[in-house]
Formats: sequence, C-alpha cells, structure tokens
Amino acid sequence: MTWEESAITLTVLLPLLGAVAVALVPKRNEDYAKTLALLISIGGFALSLAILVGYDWGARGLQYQLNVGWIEAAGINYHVAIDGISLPLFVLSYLLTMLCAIYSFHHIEEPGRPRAFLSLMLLLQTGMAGCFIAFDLVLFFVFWELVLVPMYFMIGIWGGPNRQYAAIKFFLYTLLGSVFMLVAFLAIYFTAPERTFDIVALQQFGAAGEFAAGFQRWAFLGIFLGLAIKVPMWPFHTWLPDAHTEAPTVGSVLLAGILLKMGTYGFVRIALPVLPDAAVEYAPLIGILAVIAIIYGALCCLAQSDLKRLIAFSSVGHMGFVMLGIATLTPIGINAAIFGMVAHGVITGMLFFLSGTIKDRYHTRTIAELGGGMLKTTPRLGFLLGLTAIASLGLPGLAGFWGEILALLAAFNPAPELVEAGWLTLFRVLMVFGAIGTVLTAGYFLWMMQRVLMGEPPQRWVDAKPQDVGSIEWGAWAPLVVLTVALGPLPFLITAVTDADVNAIMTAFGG
Amino acid sequence: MEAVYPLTFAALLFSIGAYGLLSRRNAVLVLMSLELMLAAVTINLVTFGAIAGDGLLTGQVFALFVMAIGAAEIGVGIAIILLIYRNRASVNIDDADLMRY
Amino acid sequence: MTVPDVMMLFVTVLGGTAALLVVTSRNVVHSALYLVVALLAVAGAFLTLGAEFVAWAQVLVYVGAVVVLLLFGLMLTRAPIGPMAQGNELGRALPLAVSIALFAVLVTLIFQSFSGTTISLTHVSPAALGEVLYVAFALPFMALGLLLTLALIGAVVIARREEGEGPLPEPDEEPSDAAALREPTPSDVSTVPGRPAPSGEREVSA
Amino acid sequence: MSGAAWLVPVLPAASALVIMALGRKMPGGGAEIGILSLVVSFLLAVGVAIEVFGANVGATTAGEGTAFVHTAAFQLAPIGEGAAIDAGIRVDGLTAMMFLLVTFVSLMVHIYSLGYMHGEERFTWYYAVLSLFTAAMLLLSIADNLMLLLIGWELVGVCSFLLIGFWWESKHNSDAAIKAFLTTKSGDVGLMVGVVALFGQFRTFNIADIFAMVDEGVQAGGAPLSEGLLSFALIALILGVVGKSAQFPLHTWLPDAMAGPTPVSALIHAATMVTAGVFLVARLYPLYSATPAAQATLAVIGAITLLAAGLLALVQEDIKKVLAYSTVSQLGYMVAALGFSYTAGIFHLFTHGFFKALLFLGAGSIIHAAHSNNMRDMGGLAKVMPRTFGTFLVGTLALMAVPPLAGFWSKDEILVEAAAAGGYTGSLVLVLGAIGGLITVFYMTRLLYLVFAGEFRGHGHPHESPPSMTVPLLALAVPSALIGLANLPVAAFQPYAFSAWTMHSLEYWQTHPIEFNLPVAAVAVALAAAGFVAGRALYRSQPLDADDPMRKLGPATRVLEERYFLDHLWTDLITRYIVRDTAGPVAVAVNDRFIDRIVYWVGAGTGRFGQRLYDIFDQKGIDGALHAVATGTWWTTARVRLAQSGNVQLYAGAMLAGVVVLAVVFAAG
Repeated sequence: MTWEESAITLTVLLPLLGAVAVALVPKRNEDYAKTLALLISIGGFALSLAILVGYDWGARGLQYQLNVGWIEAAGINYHVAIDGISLPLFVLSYLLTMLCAIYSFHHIEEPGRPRAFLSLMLLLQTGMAGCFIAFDLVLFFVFWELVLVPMYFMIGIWGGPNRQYAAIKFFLYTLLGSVFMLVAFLAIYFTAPERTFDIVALQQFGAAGEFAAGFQRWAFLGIFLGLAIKVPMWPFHTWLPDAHTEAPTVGSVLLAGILLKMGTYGFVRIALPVLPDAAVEYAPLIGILAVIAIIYGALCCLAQSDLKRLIAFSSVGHMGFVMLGIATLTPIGINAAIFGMVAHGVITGMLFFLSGTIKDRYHTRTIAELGGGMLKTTPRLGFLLGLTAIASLGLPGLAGFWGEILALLAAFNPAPELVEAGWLTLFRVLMVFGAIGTVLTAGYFLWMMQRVLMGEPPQRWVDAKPQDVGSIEWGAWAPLVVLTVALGPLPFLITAVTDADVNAIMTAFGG
Repeated sequence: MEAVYPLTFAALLFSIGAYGLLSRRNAVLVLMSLELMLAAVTINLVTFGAIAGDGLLTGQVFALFVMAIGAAEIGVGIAIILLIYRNRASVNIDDADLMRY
Repeated sequence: MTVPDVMMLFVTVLGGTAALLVVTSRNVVHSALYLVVALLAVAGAFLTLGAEFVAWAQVLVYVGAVVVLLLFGLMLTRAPIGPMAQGNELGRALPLAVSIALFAVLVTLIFQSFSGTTISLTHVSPAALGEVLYVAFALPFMALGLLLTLALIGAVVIARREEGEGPLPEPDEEPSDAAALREPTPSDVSTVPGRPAPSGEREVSA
Repeated sequence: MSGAAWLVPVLPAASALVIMALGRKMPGGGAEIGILSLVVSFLLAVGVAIEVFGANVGATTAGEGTAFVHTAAFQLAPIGEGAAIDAGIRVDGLTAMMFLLVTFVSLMVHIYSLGYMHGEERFTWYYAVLSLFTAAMLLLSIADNLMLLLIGWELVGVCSFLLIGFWWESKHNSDAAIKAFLTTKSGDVGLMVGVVALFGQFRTFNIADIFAMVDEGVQAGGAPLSEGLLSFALIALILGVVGKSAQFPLHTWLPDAMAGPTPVSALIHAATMVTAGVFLVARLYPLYSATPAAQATLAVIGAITLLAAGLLALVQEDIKKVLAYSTVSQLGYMVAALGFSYTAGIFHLFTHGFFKALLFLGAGSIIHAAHSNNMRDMGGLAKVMPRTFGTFLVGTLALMAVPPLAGFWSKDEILVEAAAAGGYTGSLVLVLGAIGGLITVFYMTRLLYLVFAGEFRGHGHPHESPPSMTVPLLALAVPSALIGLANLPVAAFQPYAFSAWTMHSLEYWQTHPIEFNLPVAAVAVALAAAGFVAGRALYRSQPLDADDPMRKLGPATRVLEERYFLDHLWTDLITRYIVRDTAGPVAVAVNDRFIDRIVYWVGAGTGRFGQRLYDIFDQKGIDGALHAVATGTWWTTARVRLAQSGNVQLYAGAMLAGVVVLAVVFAAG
C-alpha cells in the first residue's frame, strides 16, 4: 500500500479514530479532550495539505486512487480517489474542522461536555471528507448518511431553545430525500449493462448512452430529490433556517460550510455525468428553482429579525447561484459552482463564527436588541462582520464575486444541447434575474450592517463593555479572513485545480 | 372408503373448534376448543397417512407426535391460566387486555 | 356404503354434535364432558381408519389426561359451576362468520382435490407401528420425550406460588390495580404510546 | 514610461493598506503616506501622459500611423472551455487623461482634507479609504478587459459607500450611503448584463480583441456579427452608466450623497466616480460609434438629465446640493456629447473635473467658515474670504462657459457637435443644451450673490480658511482657467490639441475635426449673458434674507422688483416667471414627490414584500405543508392504533379470517 494509495483512507480514518480517542478521555480531566481533538484536527489538516501538495494540478482524471473489493457479492467496492472537483472541498472540510476545534476551546454551548461534542465533530468530519472522495455509490451513500447522525445530536443537545424540533426536522427531511436517492442508486445498479456501483464505470455508461431516456428521467428525479433537499433548493429549504437558528456555532459553521456542498457536489459528480440526457431535461427546472432561490432568499432575508437566521437565508440565496451555475451544464458554470461552494463555505463559515461570538458577547442575536453601534462597542468584531458581509454580497476583489459572475456568464449561453432544446432565452432571462438578485443581496446585507454596525450604540452595551475579539478567536478566524481576501484577486487558486476535470466531465454536453 | 369422509369430519371439528376459540369468554373453555382443533388435525394426519399408504406409517407416527405436543401445550396453557388468575383474579379474556394500546 | 362408511358417518355425526355442544353449552362442566364424547368419537374414527394404536393413545392421552387437567383448571380458577351469562352478541357474530367460512372453504378444497381418492383401511398392528417408531423415528421420539419433560417442568415453575405472595384475592372484590388498568383510552396523541406505570409491585414497560 | 503605468493604480492601493496597518501610529495619522504615494502617482501619470500625448501628436502631425496603445496582460485564472480571466493594462490617450485628472484632483483633495478633516476621530480610516478609492478609480481607467473594469467599477462603488457614510453615527448619513450604493448597484445590474452579453457574443473580455472582431464584423467562432445582440449589450451598459453617473432617473442618490464630507463630494461626486460612466462609454467608443441606436439613447438621456438637473439646482438652499445638481446637469452634457463626438464628451469631462472639484472645495471652505451648508446663513463672504472668493469665481465662470475659461471651450464644443450632427437627436441636444447653459449661469449667479454679496447673515464671524485648504483651491484654479485652451478649435492647432492627445483612432480624429462655429458660440454666450443679468438683477440688490421668497411669492417683493426693472421684461419673462417661479418648483415637486418617492418605495416596498413573503408564504406555506405531512401521519396512526384493542380473540379471529381469504385466493388463483 504505497502512500499514493493509502493517503486518502488515512486522512479520512484519522478523525474517526480521533473521535473514539476523544470519547475515551477519562471524565476527570475533560479538558484534555479539547487539546486532543485539536491535535487530531491539525493532523487531519496537515494530511490533507500533504495530499493537496502532492496533487498534480494540471492533470486530468483521478489521483490517489484505491479500488479494493468491499462487498464483492453485490459489486460494491471501496473505491476512493480524488480529482480536481473534490480536492478543494476535501481540504476545506479539514480546514473548517481544525478552526472549529480551535474555536471550541472557549465556546461550547451550555451542556458543555466537550468530550461528546468534539468526538461528534470529528465523526462529522469523517463523514464529510468521505463523501467527497467516495467513487462508489454505496460508499457515497454511507458517508452521506453518516453525516446526519452527529449533526442531529449536535443540534439536538447543544442547540438553542427549541432544538428538538429543529434537529428532528433536519434529520427526517434529509433522510426522506436520501431514501429517494437510494432507490435511484439501486435502479441504476440494476439497469446498468454490467451490475456495478462504481461511479467511474457508471459515468462511462452514462456517456455511452446505455440508460434509456425514460429510465433516466425517473432515476434523475430520485437523485434530484435527495440532493435538492440537501443543497437546499428552493421549495425544500425550510429546514435550513430552523437548523441554523438552533444549531451551536460550530454546528452551523460545518453545516453551512460543508454539508450544503455535499448536495451540489452530488449533482456534479453523480447526477450530471451518469444521467446526461435527463440532466438536459431537468436543467431548465433546476435553473428556474435556482433563480427563485436567489430572489426568494434575498427577500426573506429582508424580513429577518435574528442575525443568524438572516445568514441562513443568505445561504439559500448563495446556493441558488451555485445551482444556476450547475443548471447551465457548461464548464464555466460548473467551475463557477465549485468556486461558489468554496467561497460560500469560507465566507458563511466566518459569518456563523461571528454570529456565535456576537451571541456570546451580547447574549442576543436579535438585530433590534443589538441596536447598532457595534463599530463603537467592539470595533474589531464590527470590522470583521462588515468585511465578511461585504464579501458575502459579492464585492469584486473578495471571494464572493467570482461564484456569482461566472454563474451569470455561463447562464448567458448555456450548453449547446440546451440551446438546441430551445432554452436559450429562458437562461438569458434567468441571468438577468440573477443579476437583479445581487442587488437584493446587497440591499439586505447593507441594511443589516446599518442596523448592527452603524449608528450610536445603546447605553446598555456601552456600559456592558463587551470584550472584543480574543486571541482564540483570532486563531480560529485568521485563515478564513486571509482566504476571503486572497480568493478575490487570485481565483486561480481554485479554478486552476478544477478546470481540467470539469472540462472532461462536461464534454458529454457538447461543452 | 372415500378419503373425503374423514377429511370432512376433521374440517367440521376444526371449524367448530375455531368458533369456540373465538367466542368463549372463559380461558379454559378456549383451551378446550383448542383441543378439538388439535384432534381434527390428528384425523387429517392419519387420513393422509392412509392415502399415501407408505410403509413408514408417517401419518400415524406424526399423529402420535401431535398428540404428545398437544398434551404438553395444554399443560403449559393451564399453568398460564392459573398465573393470570392469580394476578387478575378472573380468567375472563376481556380483562386480560394488557396488550391494549 | 360399506360398514366402515357407516361407522365413519356415525362417528362424524356424534363427534360434530358433541363438539357443537362443547362450544355452546352454558354449563362449563357440561362442555368438559361433551369434550370427552367428541374425543371418543375421534378415537372411533381412528379405529375405522385402522390406526388402532393411535386410537387408544388418543383415548388415553386426551380423554384420560387432558380433559381431567381441564376440569382441574376449571376448579382451580373457581369457574362458576352453574350456567353463566353468555358474552355479548357482537362477540359471537365474527367468530360464527369466520368458522362457517372456514368450514366452507375447507370442504370445497377437500372435495376439489380429494374426491374420488379411496383409502385402503388395512389394519395396522401396534407392533408394525412400534417397529417404525423405534427405528426410523427414533431420534424425533427421544426429542419428543425431552420436550414433554421440559413442558412439565415449565408448567410447574409457572404455576408455583412464590412464598412472599399474599393470600389469593377473592374473586368478587375488585383488585386495587385492576382499576388502574382501565385508564382512559389513548386520547392524548402526543405522549409516547404506553400506559402510565400502575401502582403495585409490577413494572409494566410500554 | 507607459510600461510602468501599472504602478499608478498600485501605489495608492499599497498606501491604503499601509495606512490601514500602521496609519494610527504615524505622526500625521497616515495622511502623509497617502499624499506621498499620490505625488509619486501624479508624477508617473504626467510622465505617461507626456509619452502617450507625444506619440499621438506625432501620428496626427505626420498624418499616418495609429493612436498610441500599450497593453500588457497576464492570465489570472482559467474559467473553463479555454476562456480565462486575465489582469491587464491598456494605456492610451484616454487612460493618460484620466490618470492626470484623477491623480491631480485626488492629490488636491488629500491636501485639502488635512485642514478640513483635522481632529476627526477616524482620520486614518478616512485617508485609507480615500487612497483605496483613488486606486480603484485608476484601476478602472487602466483595465484592458471588461472583467477588470467591472471589478474597478464596483470597488469604486463600495469606496463611495464607505466615504459617504463616513460619519455613520447618524442614521441620515448611513441612509444616504446605502441609497447611493443600492442605486448605483441597480445600475450595475445593467453593467453586469452588458459585460456578460459581450462575453457571450465574443467569448473574450479583452477590449482590443472585441474592437478587432467588431471591425471585421464577426462574432465568436466566426459567426457574422449580430447587430441586435451588440446594441442590446451596449444599451444594458448604458443602464450601468445611468446608475453610476447619476443620469435621469437614477440621479436621486447624488444630492443625498452630500451627506459625506465635502472633500469626498469634491473628489467622488464631481471629478472622478461619477465620470466613470462617461469613461466607460468613451473606452468602448468604437462599439458605440458602430451602433446608432445606442448613440441615440445616450443623446436623449443626456439631454433630459442636463435640463432636469439644471432646473432642480435653481431652488436648492444647500450650497452643496446646488453644486450636486449642477454636476448631474454637466454629466448630462457629457453623456449627450458622447452621442455624437468622442472628443467633445471627454474634453468636457476633463475640464469639468477641474472646475467642479474647485467649486466643491471652495464650498467646503465656505461651509467650514460659516459652519452651515445653508446659503441663508451666508452672504458677504467676498470681503472676508478673498482667496476663496477669487478661486470660487474662477470656477464659477468656467462652469458658466464664459469664453476664455475652460467651460466655454468644452461646453461650446458639445453644442457645435450637436449642431453638426443635426438630425432629430442633434437638434434636441442643441436646444436643450443652450437652455441648460442659461439655467446653469442663472443658478450660479444666484449662488454667487447669495454667498458673497451683501452682509453676513449667519452667526459667528467667518474668516479665511487655513492655507492647507486655500492652496489646493489656487492650484485647481489654474487648470480651470487655462485647460480650455488645450483644445482650441483652430485647424492649425488641432494636431497638437487635446483631441489629438486622447484620440482613440487616427481615422476617427481625421474624420471628426474640431471646428469653431461662430453662430452657435454667439447664441450660447448671449444666453449666458442673459442668465447672468437676470440672476444679478434678482439677487444683487436684494440678497436672500431670512424668508427668501423662492417658494412663497409674497406680493410685496414682486411689486418692488417690477418697478425697478421694467426694461428687462424679456429676461424677467423668461428667466423669472418661467425658469425660477414655475419650472424650478415644478421640477423640485416632480423630483422630490415623484422620482425620489419611487426610489424610496422600491426600497421600502421590497422590504415589506420580503416580510410578507417570509411570514405568509415561507413560514405558513412551505413550512406549513411540511407540518401538515407530520400531523397527517400522527392523525392516521391515532386511527390505526385503535385496532389494537387488546382483545386476544379479536386478533385470532382476524388471523383466521386472513387464512380463509388467502386460501380462497390461492385456490381460485
């Protein structure tokens, strides 16, 4: 087993073993759990960096590939690999978990119990990372479900006032989706000319047109439901604000940072390449739902009184742009989607960290109660919130811009097959609405900044003199701030990695 | 002899036993109807043994087995009924509805 | 109509009426006795079919042991000797329908598949049966013995009364927990299904 | 020198970062870094200008060769299908001109702000954002591809948001900042759509490649150029111009943007940011000259804006609002000019940049002295503030297009080009332009007299501003006076003139010569004179006392005026009745009650709509449906549960019934 083959498995298993180790830390010195979890997450991040460094950027196709039989009888094998599309998200998940480990040195919500919390977090990390490297439908599904359990407990135990409701809603809703997805996977397994769950093989069948159009329509619908609930796309989004409002800060960061991306990644990895004809049929629908999400998310943000719920709804809007990029079925669109995923992960992760700290300092997240003037009471916290909010509204020169503008670019002329099907004008109308969406996004973010950051601070906070950003928080946030500012002027950090593989996958649509 | 006769007799016994099983209020009487059904089964066994007419007399051997098991079952049944009686002081089927939701 | 046919007809009629009486008689002890008649009719049937040993075994096991056991059961559970009130009407409609339907189905099936097949009423001597029993079916036979002893021990364990138990509750006064058992029906949808634990020493899990 | 042109935008950006990092610890609060970097940038800009202008003049005098263009680019990121985003610079006449204008004005504002912003709590932050703004503006002017231009454009927008909302303690200022950003951002939707459409059509962002393709009349992949798509893209870009350069109807944010510090208004809302829209059209002029539909739109929008804004300026009491509306009006001139001629538009942009910055800084010094924006509390400042008065007068005369000064040559040129172009839009612009000229002179005269003539009406006693404020005024007064001569419409001088400097192609320069048109000039000057006389008449003898009759027309004051000036019936009839008493208030009424309300309604309306959408549709609608599923399942389970009645016999009976049914089925089956 050379390093080449075992690298990913090692990186994915480390957090799992870490979770067990953290859980076994004796009750007496519970704080050792925090340092142990931190060491493990740093180790995981270091391994993922090693993979990043060892990755051949220009090359196309799978690297670090390991394909070992798992359940031969059913044709399921442990096929893990990494390519341009999954590498950014894979490394981002390790980064965010490390930052969460740092952040949770002082910030574990009230039932405390760091051992349980941190082991759940590391378990979550295994699920997330595994999802991006799985190249076998069943393995993908296992990691997909594995993620739900720790997140359910995180929200259910360490959450806000009505956490039970939110946790159950999140769990059941996503589970419902994944049931349809599983049925679709099995359907694909049985109708594939040669019975296999291997994604690469299925992609070749898909490209060769082995699946009948009628079948593809139903299989795509199943997968679409599973993924759309996770993304979340427009009508299936109602679990997200509840989950975020109740989730602990670390839970929200990982939920928004990575879990949402598993849905969109699923589209790019499984739905589009394996069922290309159905992808062309569903693309307009996905496009329309995406633009509705953009406009709808922005409008709902205008109505929010809770800062964290506002950020949650903004995620719905941003994921709308990502899905618009995917709906165009063009390499530019998919590049835009992946860039949007990573940028959203970085920015919204930071926003949730900030809202957690605001809750910690001001004991409230209701914008009216915050009363404004945060730039006076806690200037550094205010400045960071301002910077991240402006990055989130898509200011060019910061990370949020490229995801949106490239999606609009792709939407202007979608894939040739979509044009032949006569959807050209529809996608151009969608593009215009997307552009209008950016104004609405700017609107609610600026309005939020005005009510929270600007104006005279209420006397209550001036007397309370909340403590400004501490060293632990700086440690947790510095990488995110650097990434937000760096990804603006240097988008090649991500597009250079994803470009080769995206062009390869998108050839199926005449891209 | 026509095979149909004993079989009809068995069917008759079985149905009457079933009726008794369902309608009787007293647990012991339910057991009695159960006995009837068991008896019907043994008739069937013997009849089918006779139809097959094989050397191994499986029909009759199994009839014996069924009888033995029937006896054991009735023994345990009565023991359970006694236990219920001791807890509920009544053997009326309707009272023993602990399984009600 | 040969002699065995007549014999079988007679036994069927006898057995049928006896069974009916077992099931419908008011008096508990009467139904026990009718049970004896029914089982004897069954033994008669065996005789006509030539299974002599099985017939006598039937008489010995069922009529001798089982019915007596049932009588003991009746006695121990203080079943009312006299005629007791019959259950409600609804309690009889469903069983009646089911049993009649059952009988009809069985009979049609029997006539469909077995009409015309005749059976040879050769007399099977107990010796032949014994020989088969102890050679081909030796193992099952021993297993049966084991089963019977286990059943015996089980029955004893269940029916034995622990030392600490109080006196046998009188049948007429309502035991304290019985009332508790008749709690309101599950009207409150949201609580987890299951009964509130009754008072008294037994813990009834949901 | 042009090779080092990329340094010009980078220096202020670097200085912004340095100021943010360690400005607070610097003795001058970071201002000296800002000023130093701008001085270097300015010198670099002058160097670049000399090289570029020299090359262009060489081409024009020799009569052959091409306009100077130096481009250098490197790939920033691949975005799929071979397309890529690259960062590159494009140095040509237009860039050199913008460099000169932006760096010079910004330098003046930097120096000026030393005095004006002295003692401000966030002094360092002010200089950091000012440098960042200058850097963004310079990036905008040097970008060689549409994407980089869009980035510069939006960065300029955010910096203006930060600067307008500099004193964000009061809600009024942050409201104004948000209004400015959102109005320009909604304009930017058009810009984004335009840029995306152009990329869609030509599969490249590079401006030079697009020009080449348009010349060959070909689209991406060799397909024939579709006029419709190109004009759609260009008109979409115009929407961006309307937003950013505060053209009608998206002009309402500019007067509110006066909530920011005055040097900011001078820099952003006079010289640089608002001209970004005009610059964009100038940058893509070969495309615009190829699509008449786009040019016509430009002319019409420009004409409407210049007149509407002029009227609004008439009745303002806040000195900065008057100048703000005047800026909107002058921008209208530039946009209208670009409908016909490249040089006229950008020359007016160039000259306007200088004298409008001068006027704003002058106004700042006046406000600084009188401690109020309202002209009611001013008056008689000429005596007290000679240097401010002198420079302000130069700026005003330039704005009024009084012959020797800059305004005359640039504004007159526009009218000449409009007359030369003729046709429907040409005559529209000519007529409205002339009237606009009159109105401009009228409100500037009104301003002059209200501020400088008569006694000081305010409280306290004003005094001349410190040298750090008056020196920039003097420095700006020089170009305001002399820069007009750079483009003398004399045929012999033209090859060496401004038009040659900034030409974008030799053929265009040769086919569109700058001539002097006496009749048009004469009419313009006459109208200006009339405006001045009327204004002087109305405000010289009777400067605005406490209750200026501007809005309520007390019978007494009008009777007085009539007796004195019977012979000026014509000027009174046109200027006073039509212009001051009806058109002005009507314009204000329309503007404040109609257009501004729409903008407010759109903002607040979306807020309320968002609220209703969220409460009713999202929470009750979609979430409700979800809950319905949940309660539905509970309801059904409650029903099914009843079947478990606990009666053992019932179960047995059900089972037997099942057996019977199965038997029947199988028997029958």
